[in-house]
Amino acid sequence: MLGKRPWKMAAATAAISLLVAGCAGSDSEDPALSANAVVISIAEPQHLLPTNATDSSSAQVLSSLFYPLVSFDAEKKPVEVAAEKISVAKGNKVWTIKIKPGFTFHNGEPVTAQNYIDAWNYGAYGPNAQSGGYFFDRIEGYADLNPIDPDKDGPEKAPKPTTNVLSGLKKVDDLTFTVTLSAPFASFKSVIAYSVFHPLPNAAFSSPGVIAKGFEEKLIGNGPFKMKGKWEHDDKIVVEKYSDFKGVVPKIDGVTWKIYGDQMAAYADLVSGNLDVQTTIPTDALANAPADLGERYLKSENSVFEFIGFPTFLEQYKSADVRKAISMAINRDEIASQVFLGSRTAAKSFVSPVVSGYREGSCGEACDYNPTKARDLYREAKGPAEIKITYNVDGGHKSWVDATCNQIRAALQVKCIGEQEPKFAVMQDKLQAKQDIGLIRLGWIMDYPLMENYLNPLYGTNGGSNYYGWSNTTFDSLVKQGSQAATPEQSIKKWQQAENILAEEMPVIPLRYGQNVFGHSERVANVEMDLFSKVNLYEIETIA
Amino acid sequence: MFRYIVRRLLQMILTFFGATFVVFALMFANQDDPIQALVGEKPISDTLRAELTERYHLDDGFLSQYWHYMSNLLTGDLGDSLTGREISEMLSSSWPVTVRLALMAIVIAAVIAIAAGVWSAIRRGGLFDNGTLMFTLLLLAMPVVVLAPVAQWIFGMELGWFPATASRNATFYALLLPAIVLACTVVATQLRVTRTSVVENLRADYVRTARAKGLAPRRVVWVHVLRNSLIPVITLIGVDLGVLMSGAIVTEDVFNIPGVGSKLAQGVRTEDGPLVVGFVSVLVIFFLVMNLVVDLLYAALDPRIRYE
Amino acid sequence: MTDIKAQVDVLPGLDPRAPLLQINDLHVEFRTRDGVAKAVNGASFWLNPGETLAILGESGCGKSVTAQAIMGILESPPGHITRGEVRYRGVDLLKLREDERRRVRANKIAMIFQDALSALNPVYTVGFQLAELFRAHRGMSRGDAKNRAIELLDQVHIPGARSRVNDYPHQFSGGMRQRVMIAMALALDPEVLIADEPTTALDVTVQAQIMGLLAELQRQRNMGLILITHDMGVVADVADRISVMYAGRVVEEAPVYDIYAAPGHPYTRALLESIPRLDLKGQQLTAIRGLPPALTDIPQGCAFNPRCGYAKEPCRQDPAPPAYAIAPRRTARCHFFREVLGD
Amino acid sequence: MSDPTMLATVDERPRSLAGDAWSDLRRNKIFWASAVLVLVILLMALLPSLFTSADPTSCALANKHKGPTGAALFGFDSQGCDVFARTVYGAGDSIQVGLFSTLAAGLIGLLFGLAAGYYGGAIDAVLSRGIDIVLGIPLLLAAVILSARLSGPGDDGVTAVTVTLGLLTWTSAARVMRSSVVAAKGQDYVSAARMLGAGPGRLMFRHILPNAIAPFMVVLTLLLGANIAAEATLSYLGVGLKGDAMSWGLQISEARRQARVAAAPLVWPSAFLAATVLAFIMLGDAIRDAFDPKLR
Repeated sequence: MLGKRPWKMAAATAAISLLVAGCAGSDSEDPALSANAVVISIAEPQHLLPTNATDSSSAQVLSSLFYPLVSFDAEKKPVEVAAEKISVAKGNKVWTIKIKPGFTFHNGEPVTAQNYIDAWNYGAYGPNAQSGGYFFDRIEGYADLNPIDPDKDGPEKAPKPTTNVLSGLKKVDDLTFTVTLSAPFASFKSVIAYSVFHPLPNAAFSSPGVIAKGFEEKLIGNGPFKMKGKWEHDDKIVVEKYSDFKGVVPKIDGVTWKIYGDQMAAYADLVSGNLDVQTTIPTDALANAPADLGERYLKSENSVFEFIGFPTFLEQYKSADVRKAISMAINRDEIASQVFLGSRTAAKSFVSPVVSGYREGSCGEACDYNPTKARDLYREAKGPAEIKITYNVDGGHKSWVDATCNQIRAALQVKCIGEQEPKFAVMQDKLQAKQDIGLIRLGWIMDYPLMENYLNPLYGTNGGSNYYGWSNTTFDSLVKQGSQAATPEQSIKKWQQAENILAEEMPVIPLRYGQNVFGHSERVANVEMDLFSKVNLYEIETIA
Repeated sequence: MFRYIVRRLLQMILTFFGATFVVFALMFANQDDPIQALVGEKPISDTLRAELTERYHLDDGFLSQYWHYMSNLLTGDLGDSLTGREISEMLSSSWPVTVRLALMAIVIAAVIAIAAGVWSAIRRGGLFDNGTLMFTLLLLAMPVVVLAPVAQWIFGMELGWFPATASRNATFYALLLPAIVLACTVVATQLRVTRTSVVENLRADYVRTARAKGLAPRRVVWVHVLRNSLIPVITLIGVDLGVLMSGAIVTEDVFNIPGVGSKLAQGVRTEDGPLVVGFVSVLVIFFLVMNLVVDLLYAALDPRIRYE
Repeated sequence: MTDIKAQVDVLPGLDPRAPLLQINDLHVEFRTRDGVAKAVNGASFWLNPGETLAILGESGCGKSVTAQAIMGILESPPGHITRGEVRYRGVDLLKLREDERRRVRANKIAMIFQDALSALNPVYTVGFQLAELFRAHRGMSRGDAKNRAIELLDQVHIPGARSRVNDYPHQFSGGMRQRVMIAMALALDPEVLIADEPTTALDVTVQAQIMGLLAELQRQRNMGLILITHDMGVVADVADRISVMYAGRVVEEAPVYDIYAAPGHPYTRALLESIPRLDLKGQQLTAIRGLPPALTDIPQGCAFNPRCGYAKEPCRQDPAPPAYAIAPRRTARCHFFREVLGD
Repeated sequence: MSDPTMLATVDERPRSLAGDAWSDLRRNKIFWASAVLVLVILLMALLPSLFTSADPTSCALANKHKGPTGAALFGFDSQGCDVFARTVYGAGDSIQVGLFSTLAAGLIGLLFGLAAGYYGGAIDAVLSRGIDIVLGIPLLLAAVILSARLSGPGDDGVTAVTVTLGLLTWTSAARVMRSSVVAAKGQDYVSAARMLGAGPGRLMFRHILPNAIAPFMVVLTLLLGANIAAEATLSYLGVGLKGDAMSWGLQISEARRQARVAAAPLVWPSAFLAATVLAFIMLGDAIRDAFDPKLR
């Protein structure tokens, strides 16, 4: 038997378990390193190695650890940061990048041109399976590192790449290298602002082309902050000031990137003062945020663009008039103000306002709410009697899809239901299988602030995110002409012409532009967020 | 007794393989496109897809994948998650906080359930009995998706009695509020079962004897009746502890606790087979040990139960 | 903890010269969903030290309820004592506070039950259940209490008491279990022992042993014993006096030899005629016709009248027959006791 | 009643357990109150239009969070839908999910628990370890798979959710059943019945089950409520009801987001849910008490 006095046993068990539960908790309640450090919320980054880090949380952390070649000024023009000068030869194909001297990595290694070349080669090499690899596809030699699978999903496998270095990258001297593109591109300077173009120290590699085990856990960068301790998964990443940093010195001494699984939890911490900056206040909290935060509730523009796509294989939506009628049945402003409580704005163009070349209302009257006209047009064009909007349920889209459906139902007097799929990937599969999944909700965040970064991936025939299969050769060639134009101004002209085609054809219904909706504690001031939804670490400061 | 325990331990091994097989099969059936699930809505290049598919054996058949997994497992290698982290490392970082949380929750729940259950059984039909009935109903009608955020809002944010969130290394105090929320999800059933069981036992003859012995009512109930009433309650507590280990997804989300539940949920959502199977395997072992303990407790509680 | 026995002795109004136990006009009813069941309707009897009073009657006549009412362990609700007195040495126990009442239990008045297996708590050792008495009432240490438990088991002739003290009730045989029950009841040297059908669940040889044991212990301690039974055979051997109960009333009370010689109530007579007797071998046994009345619905007048061969019109009218003193120390509630005695 | 013959006839009439129970129940006020409530809820689930003439699907953002009006008794939710109408219409799917998943769970739990507890030994070991495996399957995983397999496009997911809950929530019922059966099996009347030649089926269902069912029934009546509420949790996890389904769980799960601004859309479906659970628990308690021979 287990003992004669189960009561004592039970009491002891309870006491011990409470004790264990209590004692095991080491004290880490105060994440701030010093009075002059801030706590900012992120989600668990998927990866931190720059070429593999494409989610917004890792971009935040990398912005503290690395000093980018280029960043954007108030006019969204690229300006040199870690680079001293970036110049391009005539023809917009060969770019020369000269970096500033005297910079060192956090381990003391000097930053050289070779560090960039090594990092980029690693990122571009297909077998390394870096999720940011596609950023290098404009550089000459990318195709050799990423051979095409001859039969796509078929049994035949893609051949092994013959080399692991990009032929377009050439070291000139310790501080200079050239980048040769496979096709002319006038705006390449804007592209390399992205975090995948950060350099890696020699210490990152255990042997050439192989990242050292554990490097990602204790990343070494060239930025204003260095990692303090390891990446504590699902908990936090702490960075502190790097004393030998030669660039613009931030006003704060450190950042604790606190990891949250759920944004509402972060909001609770923000309101109760355990968090200094929350970069994305969740929609569920928006109704209370003005009251909870007062003047510490802020908004700024970002690049998010939300829209509804029409799968082209669905016969019932073939007519552009049907598409326009549905678009006119949607009251974007009401949804932006009632469902999103002003955290988004109504979209009436096909690109985000944050890019140069954006024109307000380029969509024309098709994006204006006009229920009577919508109904007439819909009847004329013989739109289907039932409309379905499919969305992935894990993205918090239910509220606005339901509201949109209610508007469509009221305006067009047809049945409208929101159809849930568990994941975005399932939606993709059904699209590929050409199943009738109705309209699909989509969104886009730009990689670099150019119109082209909306037009090509979303509407181009081979666009990576053109999930609905829209194709227009005139459009494609206009976008291409724009990319290869001699100056950015000439590019924009061509791209705007391309956008006009979209307004006529209405392949998607523009819905909303996103904003950074963020808040901060009373401890900090000068909190700004950029187009890429990153906190400006060079401006933020603590107040006593 | 010793032989019994040994036999149960042997059963455990079989059950363990059964469970991993079932879960592996479920994950396999669920597998759509884990690579896309990983990157969200971004497009994936063909080379990236091909490389990851090969790295994680995603193109292999079910049995071959299972064989691959199990043979690694037997050498102590739980494998890597599709996000590239070692699963053993993920387990060791998420397990302790969940165990602490679940234990706290179950102790809170059991203490309340037993105390209130016994009390309302004695005062059957009285104010306290009906009051607890109403209260447990309220808890039942409030799904945890409501309970957790409301508790966080009231006690964490408005009143400031507790920290609004916890973390992996949270203190006892920081875990208290989430533990209470979790306790609320299981306390109703435990309380009703305690009450029913005590009511039945109050009618037993030995209760009359105990009263005839001039024992104080408190002693009659807490010593004589309770121990006889505990078997169904202990059973339930055992099951609940298991459920709290894996099923605290919502509470863990709300209070930002990176525990087993939320990792599992993440693994299911991202179709991360190795992650889910690894976590479930450990969970199943935990359940098995838990059940053995519960069965041994039966014997400790009731000498008439013997295991050979 | 102070000696509780001392506290009991200073109960207000305690009179050492008063009768050991006296029950006067006790009424108990059960208020259930099916109506009010009048289980005891004015039971009265007394008990002296060293005396054995047998309470006799069919199942459901209120014997056990009376015993529980005396002990104060009536399940309430639904049971309620609506009228009457239970005087122990002159003190009306029904008027005591519950905590005073509790000190009387086991200390002064103890009880043993019919089915020892279910009456003992299955999950505790008999040693624990015995020792518990000393710990709760005498404040003894664990070790002392256990030693006393072993002594007690010895006294009730349980072989190997020292080792068996750690056994659980289910590990004992029926007779041994009843011995444990007896040990438990006698632990605190009570002055009154109520034995509710102590041998019914046992086989005949064991029955005799247990009754012998009870008699022996009673002699040693000069206890008053109330033996509740439906078995007239058992009664004849051990009882001094008999109270016969029917439908919640004591219908006849008399010294045991008087009753056997000449019953004064038709019900007593019927009971006696239903026992097999060696001297009347060959004759047919007479069963009592009909069934006892439902307690929710007791007949007017004499409750026995529907089953009674002597019943005449007055028996069917209220009030019920009074307790006629039919002889010295003898009462019977029958209008026609003379005819019954005469037969 | 002084006529002896009449007394005898009344007493000797054989009475069945069910007859007894019914005569007991007839006089039980709690039984009637809960039975009426259950009937009303069932009626609401089957014919919601009897209770409201409003269309729960006609919603306009212009009405968002408006207070009660004569037509919309409980006001409007965040989509501008009539909360009363949606609550009434929500009964259908909620009751369907709760009732059928609990019935399924109860049946599985009963059979597993009874067999494991009664036969013991190897059968118990196999069944108990089976329960352990089921416990090990994460609810979310099962829900994801079943909702993918059982609900095609346009489906409201009711079947998938019911099956998911039914298949995964029976474990505690089974374990409770098993432990009561183990306890009941040792009782004398079971041995007595066995010696009288009762077969295993009869022993289990006639002798053991009635004496072991009380804790099980309690778990089950509570499970009903828990399952209705669990549907809300599944919705939170994104594998709940979908499409044009309307349920209390969905309403609660949606309304909780705005609970700090507008409580009514959260409170009303929760209140209906609580009332339903209460009604079933009371009904269950009353019936159990009436049938429990030990209580007579």
